[in-house]
Amino acid sequence: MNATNMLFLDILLVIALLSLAWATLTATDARRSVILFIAFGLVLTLAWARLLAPDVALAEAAIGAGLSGALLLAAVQHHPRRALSSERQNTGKLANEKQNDSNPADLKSSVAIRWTLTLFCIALAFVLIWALLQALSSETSDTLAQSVSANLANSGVSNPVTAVLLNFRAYDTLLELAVLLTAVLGIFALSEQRTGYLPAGPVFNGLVSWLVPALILMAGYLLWVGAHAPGGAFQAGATLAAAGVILRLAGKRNIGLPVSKSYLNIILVIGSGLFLLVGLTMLALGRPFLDYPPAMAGYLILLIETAAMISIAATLILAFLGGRPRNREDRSC
Amino acid sequence: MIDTLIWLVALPLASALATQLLPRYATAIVISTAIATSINAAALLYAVATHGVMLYQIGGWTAGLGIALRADGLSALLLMMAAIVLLASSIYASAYFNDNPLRRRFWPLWLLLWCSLNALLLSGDLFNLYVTLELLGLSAVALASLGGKTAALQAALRYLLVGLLGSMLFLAGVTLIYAGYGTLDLATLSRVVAAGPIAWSALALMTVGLLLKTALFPLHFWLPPAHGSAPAPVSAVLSALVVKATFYLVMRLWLDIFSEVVTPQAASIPGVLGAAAVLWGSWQALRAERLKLLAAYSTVAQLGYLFLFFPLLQALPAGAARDAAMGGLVILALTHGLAKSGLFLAIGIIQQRSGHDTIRDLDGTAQRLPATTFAIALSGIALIGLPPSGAFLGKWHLLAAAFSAGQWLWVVVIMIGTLLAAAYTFRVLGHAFGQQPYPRHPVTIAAEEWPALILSAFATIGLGLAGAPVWQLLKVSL
Amino acid sequence: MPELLLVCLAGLMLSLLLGLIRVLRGPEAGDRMMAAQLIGTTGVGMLLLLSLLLGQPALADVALILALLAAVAAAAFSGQQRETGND
Amino acid sequence: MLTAHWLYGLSGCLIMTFGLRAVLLNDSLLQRIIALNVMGTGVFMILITIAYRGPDAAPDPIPHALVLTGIVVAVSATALALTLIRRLTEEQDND
Repeated sequence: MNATNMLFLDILLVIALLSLAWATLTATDARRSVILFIAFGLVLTLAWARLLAPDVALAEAAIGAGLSGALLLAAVQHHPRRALSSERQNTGKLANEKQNDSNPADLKSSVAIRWTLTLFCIALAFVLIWALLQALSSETSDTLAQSVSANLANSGVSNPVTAVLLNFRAYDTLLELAVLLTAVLGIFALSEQRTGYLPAGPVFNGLVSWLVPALILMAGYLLWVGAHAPGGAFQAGATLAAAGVILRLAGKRNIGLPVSKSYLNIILVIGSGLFLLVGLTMLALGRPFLDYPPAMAGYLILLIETAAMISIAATLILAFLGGRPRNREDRSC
Repeated sequence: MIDTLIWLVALPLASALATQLLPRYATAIVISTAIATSINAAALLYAVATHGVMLYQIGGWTAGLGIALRADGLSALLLMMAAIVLLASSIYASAYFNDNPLRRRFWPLWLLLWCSLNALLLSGDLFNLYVTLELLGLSAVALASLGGKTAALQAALRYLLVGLLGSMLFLAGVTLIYAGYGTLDLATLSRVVAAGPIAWSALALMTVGLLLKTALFPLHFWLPPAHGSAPAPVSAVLSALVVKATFYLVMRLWLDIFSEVVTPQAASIPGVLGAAAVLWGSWQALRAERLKLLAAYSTVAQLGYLFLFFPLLQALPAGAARDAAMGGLVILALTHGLAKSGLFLAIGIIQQRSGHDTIRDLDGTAQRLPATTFAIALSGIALIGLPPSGAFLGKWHLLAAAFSAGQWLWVVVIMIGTLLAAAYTFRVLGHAFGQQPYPRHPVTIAAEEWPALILSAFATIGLGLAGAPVWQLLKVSL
Repeated sequence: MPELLLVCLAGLMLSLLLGLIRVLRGPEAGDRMMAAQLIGTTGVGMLLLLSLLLGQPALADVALILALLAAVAAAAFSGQQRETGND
Repeated sequence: MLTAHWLYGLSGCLIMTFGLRAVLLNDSLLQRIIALNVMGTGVFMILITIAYRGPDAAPDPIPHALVLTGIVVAVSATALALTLIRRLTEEQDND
């Protein structure tokens, strides 16, 4: 397709993104912000696709537009009134001892501070653009991308993004799974799951009956296809989590997660645990940490990704539940 | 031997998972992990001292394509301090949370925090540093909010927002670096980076992000409530280690990787902010009504001293004077880490025993808890910078550097800061000593009092009298 | 053949623009959510066309995920929470 | 330099600074969380723009992998923040 047509698409996407970002950030009402943010995520998916980043587009469609949106919507709907309450009001409620420190919430009310910060942001935008244009116009060496493709054959997969994520920079991904685990443990430490949803009506049940199997099927497909085409554990995990979220929205309580605490713990830990175990096994075999033997690499990556998908999906579902599952017997379904 | 580096990250992570799976054995797992990791850190320190810089290429890929872990004298010293503080705090926490139901939530997050600290100090890759920063930030927030009521949750939420904003600014800087230089590896970057808009704006973004997390004045507003309302062992680690980890990164960027890019004018900015932090933090500590807030404001001030070194190190030419000042900076940071964690642990005991930590009502603490009061006094000595504490050496070198660089302003700041520190320390001790009979057993709760005492004693006596190896180790640099 | 695809793409771009106007203007939350769904559906169409035009078969997968997950967001919007905590 | 670099690079910078401004100035906690997400998206857009090498060249996979990691980290942080907000409002209702 020729450049002019692409230019029209680019301009439309950029206008849509900028106006949606601005509207999301300046909305007076939190619920409106959330809806605009979801629309922003949808358009963003198109932009990633246009910039030839299908892996990122998949993740954005699953997480950015879908799950983050559901998380945020649940947050505004849970406390429609309080979610809007400003930090200023909250700080006023702070009944602990006198705070000696200057309170930034008070500072914010000052018009002068608002303008100073706005001018600072404008200046930052100019500096950023200046530096970025310098960087993009200078002939930066492409060595890293070249060495990725040079070593792709030894990585065990043929999708370069999966190779970077699960082989060349696998250590990042291991720590990222630890971040997910930290978040869910932090959520557990904070509270129990929020109240559930009303049992679904016939229309919703119809949606559930075809959407959930489709999501599970799609998750399996993404996991498998990730080795040689866009896809992988994260996209698959988010898709699987979406199935859980739908079930939860339809009023089901345990949405397929085990009730037993120890089984639940295993599911949460298995992603990072298996990853670490593979890494340490390599150490025991006299190889560097996470250095897979090339012949085994493909299988090991698939194994790690499967475990990671399970943990990611469970983590995201529990994040949507907003706390540790209750042990009480379920009477509603 | 060289596997030490990866085990410093892998072992706490593995134990975190194990404590989540086997909560019944959590304490045993944590204590044995703490001992093993401390031995590991000591082994690393020894290896760096004898063999020089340590490098570990994860996955066997060359750094750049893959991620490398690196340890030089600076990171090994900080890893060792982290290990000592965390070992002592783990023992303390096992008694502090004794049969509290929070315990099973606490241990996995605690070990994840340790894992992220070690990973940050060892990381040789800019994006990996971003991931470790996020891991550190989230685990710290989760721990700070543990079991807390409104005030603690409020503080934790602000801490989280500030932390996320800081990491995002850091990531923006990393993005510019990748756009401009096509690499994320720190060693490669330090070879190719050149003064220019890309390096300046990337450094500025990363620095602002890190200073937010390090709580340098005036970006410190979140620290006193967060450190003041967390459980005691968490406060100790937040004040002693978590802010130090991001400070370490600022050091690494300004004094090592971007040292060719930084101009004297730029280096005076952290200096001026540091001076303001020293004065403001000390003043607020003097006015604080609660011990924990006093300790938290004192952290703001002590971080200020560390930033005073930046303009001086920039002004001094490479050579003996600069090396001496560098050692002073590191020993000041180490002393503060040990002393402040000791102080927070001691405050935790007082809080648990008397149900409050209001300074005015401390009368008789010296009689009821003599060992704890002694720990507070020892850490006070280190915070003021009296001899023989490590902070005395640090401030000595700070003053020497200020004289030889001819930057007299800092001398005044150091003087005033020291006087204020003496004032707030003696204010606490003045209240703690009262006219009451002493008990027969000075140590009443061994598992909690010993860790506090040892940390403070180490800061005051250990580092002061045996600080010379620090200068030797710092000669091993990337 | 590419000409036909381009005409379709232009039509979808117009639809995206209209959806954008409605999502920005509201006025009710429901209007915005419906418009967001329009953007999502339009996006699915555009992704399929781009998949052909750019020669990127993977974009068809993206379209599929977008179609499935946009439904999740809509369900989250309409799902009603229990008032009390006794579930 | 390609037209797409100009367009998307500029938008990335602008979206990031829009987000930053809202993080600093917005009063609502929830909207600050959203603003952080928008800000992150701006940074991700810069990364994806850097990776783009024109319509016929394969893009650099490393920024794509970094963005994927970044998205997962962002959703974890968002989830934790939302739970904290919910817990805080519950706690305030009890007071």
